[in-house]
Amino acid sequence: MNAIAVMLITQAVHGLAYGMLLFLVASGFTLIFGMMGILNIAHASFFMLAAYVAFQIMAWSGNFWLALLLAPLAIAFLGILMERVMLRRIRRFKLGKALVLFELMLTVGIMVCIEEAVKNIWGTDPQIINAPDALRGLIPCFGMTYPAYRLFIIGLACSILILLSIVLFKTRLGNIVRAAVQDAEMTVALGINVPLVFTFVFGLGTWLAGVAGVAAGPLLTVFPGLANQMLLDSFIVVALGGFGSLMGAFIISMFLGELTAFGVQFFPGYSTIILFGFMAFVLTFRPLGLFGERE
Amino acid sequence: MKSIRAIAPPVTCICLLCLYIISMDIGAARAFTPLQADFSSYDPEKQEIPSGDTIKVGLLEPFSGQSASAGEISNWLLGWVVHDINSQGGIMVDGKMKKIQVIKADTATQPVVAKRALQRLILNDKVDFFVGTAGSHIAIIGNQMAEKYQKIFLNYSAYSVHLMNAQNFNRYTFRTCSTTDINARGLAYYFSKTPIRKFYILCQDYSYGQDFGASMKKALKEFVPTAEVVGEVYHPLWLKDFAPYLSKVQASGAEMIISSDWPPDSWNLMLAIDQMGMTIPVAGQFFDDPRMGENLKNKKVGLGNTVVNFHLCNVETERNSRFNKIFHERYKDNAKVQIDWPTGVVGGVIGHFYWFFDVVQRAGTLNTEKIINLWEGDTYESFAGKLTMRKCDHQAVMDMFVSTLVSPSKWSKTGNGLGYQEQAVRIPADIVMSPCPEGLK
Amino acid sequence: MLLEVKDLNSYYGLSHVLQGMSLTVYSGEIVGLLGRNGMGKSTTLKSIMGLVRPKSGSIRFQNQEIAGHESYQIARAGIAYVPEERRIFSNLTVLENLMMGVKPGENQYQGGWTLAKLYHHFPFMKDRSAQKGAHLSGGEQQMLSIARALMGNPALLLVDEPTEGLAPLMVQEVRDVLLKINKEGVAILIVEHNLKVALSLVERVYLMGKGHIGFSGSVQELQSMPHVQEQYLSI
Amino acid sequence: MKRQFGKWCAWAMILGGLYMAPRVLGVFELNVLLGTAIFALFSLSLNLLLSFTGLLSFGHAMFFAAGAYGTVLVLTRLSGFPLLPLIGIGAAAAIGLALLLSPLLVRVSGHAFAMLTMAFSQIMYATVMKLSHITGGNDGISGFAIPSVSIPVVGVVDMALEQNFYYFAISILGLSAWVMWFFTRTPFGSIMVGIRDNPERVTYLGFSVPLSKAIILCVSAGFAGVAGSIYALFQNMVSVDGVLGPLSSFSPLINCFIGGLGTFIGPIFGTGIGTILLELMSAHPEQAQLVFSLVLIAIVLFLPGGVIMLYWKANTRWMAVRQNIQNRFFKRRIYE
Repeated sequence: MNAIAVMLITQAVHGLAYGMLLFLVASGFTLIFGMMGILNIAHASFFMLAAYVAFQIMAWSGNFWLALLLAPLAIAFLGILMERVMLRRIRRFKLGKALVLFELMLTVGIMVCIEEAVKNIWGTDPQIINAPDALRGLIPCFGMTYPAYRLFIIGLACSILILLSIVLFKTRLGNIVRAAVQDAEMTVALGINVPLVFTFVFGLGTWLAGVAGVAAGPLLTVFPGLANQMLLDSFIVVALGGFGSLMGAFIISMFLGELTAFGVQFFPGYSTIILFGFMAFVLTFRPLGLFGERE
Repeated sequence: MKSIRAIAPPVTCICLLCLYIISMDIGAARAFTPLQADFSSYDPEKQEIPSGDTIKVGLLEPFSGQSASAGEISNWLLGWVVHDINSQGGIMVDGKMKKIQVIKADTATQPVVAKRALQRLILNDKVDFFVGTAGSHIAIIGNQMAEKYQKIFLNYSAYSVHLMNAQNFNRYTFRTCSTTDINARGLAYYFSKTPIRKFYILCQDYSYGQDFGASMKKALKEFVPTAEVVGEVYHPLWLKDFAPYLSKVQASGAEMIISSDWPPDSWNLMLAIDQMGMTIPVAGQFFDDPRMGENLKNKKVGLGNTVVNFHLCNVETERNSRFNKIFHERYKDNAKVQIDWPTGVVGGVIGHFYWFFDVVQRAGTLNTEKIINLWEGDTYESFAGKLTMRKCDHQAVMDMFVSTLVSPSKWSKTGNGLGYQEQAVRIPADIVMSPCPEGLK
Repeated sequence: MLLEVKDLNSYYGLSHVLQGMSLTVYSGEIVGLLGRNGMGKSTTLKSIMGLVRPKSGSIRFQNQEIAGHESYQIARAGIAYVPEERRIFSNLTVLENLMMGVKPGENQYQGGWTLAKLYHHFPFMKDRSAQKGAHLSGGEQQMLSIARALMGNPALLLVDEPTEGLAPLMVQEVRDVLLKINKEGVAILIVEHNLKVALSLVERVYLMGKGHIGFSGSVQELQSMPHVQEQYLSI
Repeated sequence: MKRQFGKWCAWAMILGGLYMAPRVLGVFELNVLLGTAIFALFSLSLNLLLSFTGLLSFGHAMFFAAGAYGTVLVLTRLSGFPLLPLIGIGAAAAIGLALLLSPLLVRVSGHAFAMLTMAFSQIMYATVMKLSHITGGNDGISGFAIPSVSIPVVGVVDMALEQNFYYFAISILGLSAWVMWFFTRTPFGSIMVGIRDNPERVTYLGFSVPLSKAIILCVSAGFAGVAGSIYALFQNMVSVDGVLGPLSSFSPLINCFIGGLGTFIGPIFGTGIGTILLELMSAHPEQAQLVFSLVLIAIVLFLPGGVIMLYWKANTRWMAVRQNIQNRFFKRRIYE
């Protein structure tokens, strides 16, 4: 294979890996937004917090798999706590559509809070999580060698995507979630305990952020600014993909990953302008995003 | 009685002599000796802040935001020096021993926040001097405010060469760290003695990174005419994923990446190199962090990383050995500060602080003009070598040190991991220093 | 007595929509709730359903107080709601839409209304069970909405404007379906704009004035009092 | 009558206080006051969109930045340009930007409006960084001299002097705030509220919603531009992080929120409280953000009407207050 082809494929896989990671974050973001209408700005902070919790579990046990199992659960627990204690409280104020702004402010506050708490606990230095030995090194694929851990991320995200699709599209629980995403009031009128489903979805969303956070740990260093980077990207994914659309989130995540990778290759420094230009264009003509169905 | 009378005159004489010596010692403007305090009690986390009639030093650094760790480090470096001086009683200024009080001001690495913080430092907290700062775009605010309010500004960590050119120069700002130009010249000179010829420039996309890229190209042209810059790319600050950049580097056939990155970007870069299974070394100022070395699993990664700095712990001088020893004793088991041997920046900046307070001590006053007059042209023996404050642009003239990371190294944590080579290469000031900028005398 | 609403007061933000609303539905009957726009007919249904939380008053269903309960608890108690504008889950298939009506913890074959029975009443659903709800016509969506509500085996069906925006033929069909359901023993409280349809369907009517009941009586009584119709219904 | 008198007294006290400020306060405190006033105007202009028209913007900073860059670029390129028109140029730059974007922005509302404004401000950020030879990029432009003003009777006033600049800036800021307040009282103000509450009705009444939105956007942008312009002059610098960074768009939102949504004067209180908090925390910069976020969370959870509610709360019971807020603002929806 000639060098250019190898180059193109490599960049494509790079984009895929980052896109997959982004999808893990954005899927939770879009689920929570689509279902509960909460623009959870703190979502990316949960992502970062998961990386730190994983770092701490690694420091205690040295086992990456344990961290991958436990840290997302801890984060999901925190998310559920936040939903039940805080978000539910302001829902009770009955603020109508202004609720969105209140939730926005609350989650902004929580985001800053998490970032500062992380700084106080773990300090401002970057921390490093080591990938398990089984996932180190390179694996031959597509006629070249590629880092195993990045392939692992692709695999992990794919399996979660499949799992999530099965849960959402093939089970009654999934039907309920999708129904509630579209019309929570009607769903509750059919005898379904929607507040409980809300809590479940919030937990699921933060769990996804947690998984992404642990997976991102060995790929990026863990530092307090990690959340800001992810926040903007997942914002774009959710806005472009359509609020609450899992498929949209997946496609836009891939697109963004590839744009970044090929942007570095062909037009370094301009991919931001292209990306936001594209976003402006899409939102002007499809305000609900490319795959959005509901306001 | 008799015996007392007999020994009274010599005792009196001795007492008087002692008093004379003591008073002479206090009265004379003397340079203090660094590293006198007992550092075993020094805890960067809990610094004693003296109050009352003190010398107030503003520390302008990011304490929040993405670069907060830079501020933290500066704070404990300054704290180290202040601890030393304060436990010796302080500095004699205007006929009075005064302790040093550090007042922190947060820039959040944003010029506007920095400006406000500086106004508070100067107008509200009434600091005598201020020191800083990470980020060239912040330092330029420091320059302006120093000039406006006629306060001395010690810049120890903003490297952009244009900060002290004819347009931005003012007589209140002193720069003790190197510049992008000096770093680049040091590196290029070093490479002229090695067979490495293919370089890839990978820097951060803002003024400092761009300055370094430009300086590097100029210096390579001057010192290594046969060198080839096979690629040049500027990445955004706080980049998430280096992989696409590294694939580009790999395809270019480069033998050495030249990068101005600082943490967390420098860490991310090394980590990505590790993950990609690449072994191309990186040259720059911040690729010697021991914490990074400990965490790279592939032992070939990081080998050959070339560090250029105005101080390195493997520079063999008497002062440096002493400093290294104290530092190592203090920090080798500290879990929070995982730097067991002082990295270049750490040692260098501590030296710069000593120099600054030494100047104040010798001036014997807080009067700005007197300190400026004394400092211009002043020479100080720092840990690694001599520093001279050039009068024309207030840029410290210094030898530069280049070291390659090897393994095993006695400068690694375990003694057989990745670390500096045995001894740094000293590149004399007359090679690395560029002449005074045009328009300045 | 199946449902007894007494002195209900509900607010929409600040506006006092229901002002001492009272009505009664007996088992197995069809009751119409009629009135001009903005009188609070839909709000009455929503208040019974718990979607609008009444501020005061009592709602007793099968001798149990349900006012202030969560909507899903009310639904589980045996009240089903067919809303205005159908509110079909457009991204779910017809079958999934139907299954949403099954109450949690119950088997769909447990009660009287099974899938097979519904397919019998609404044959088109069987053929189109795998289609997305969005692809149905207005009338079909209305049928699906009713069928979905029935899946929960309710004792009382609250139906809000079932014929709005439908073609005359479809209106007829909806009317027939409601009658058939009623024959199976389900009581129906219906809000209907189309007076002709309403009167051909119901046994008793309530006419709403501003937030309260202005007239109640049988269809015959109403028809014999044109001035009441004039007062509460004409535009 | 008594109420009126109290009102006039309050006004007199505020004006007198602002007039006396330079004589009482030190330079630092004066700067803090003026900085707060500038951000208060910026927040007020955002509030025009947020509270009155019900449009949530995540990119209002771009108008602020347009004002700042417009003023500074003209000032540094054309020597001898007088001061007052400079601020006009700042406003004009912001209005120009709003005009340019309005055909796209008026088409959308709700989250799409928020996202679209965010996208445009990010594009502006990236562009300003790319055009660093003009805008100074990350370093920004700084250290320019503020032109003096010659007033016929008084003579030449040196604006480099803090007190003089304070009087100049505070009068423009105050005037702008008053004009904005007046704007909300005109019939057009009711159209704004109409767009927020019931756009169909506005159309029904014969007004074009997109056109009205465009006008509101321009007005709001213009005042943001004035704030940005004065800010650049006051700080004597403009830098991309300072006027376009992620915080620049969010902090006025937070100010509006803390102060009290749905009121005209809320953002002023919000900005003031933000400043006071920052000043109180100045000795512990590392923890300032933490405290600020905790205050924000506490306000969301326990004082949902903002600080201005404290005043109401003293008079009425909680239920009544909540209804008051709902009546004023949340009657139907915050934005369409």
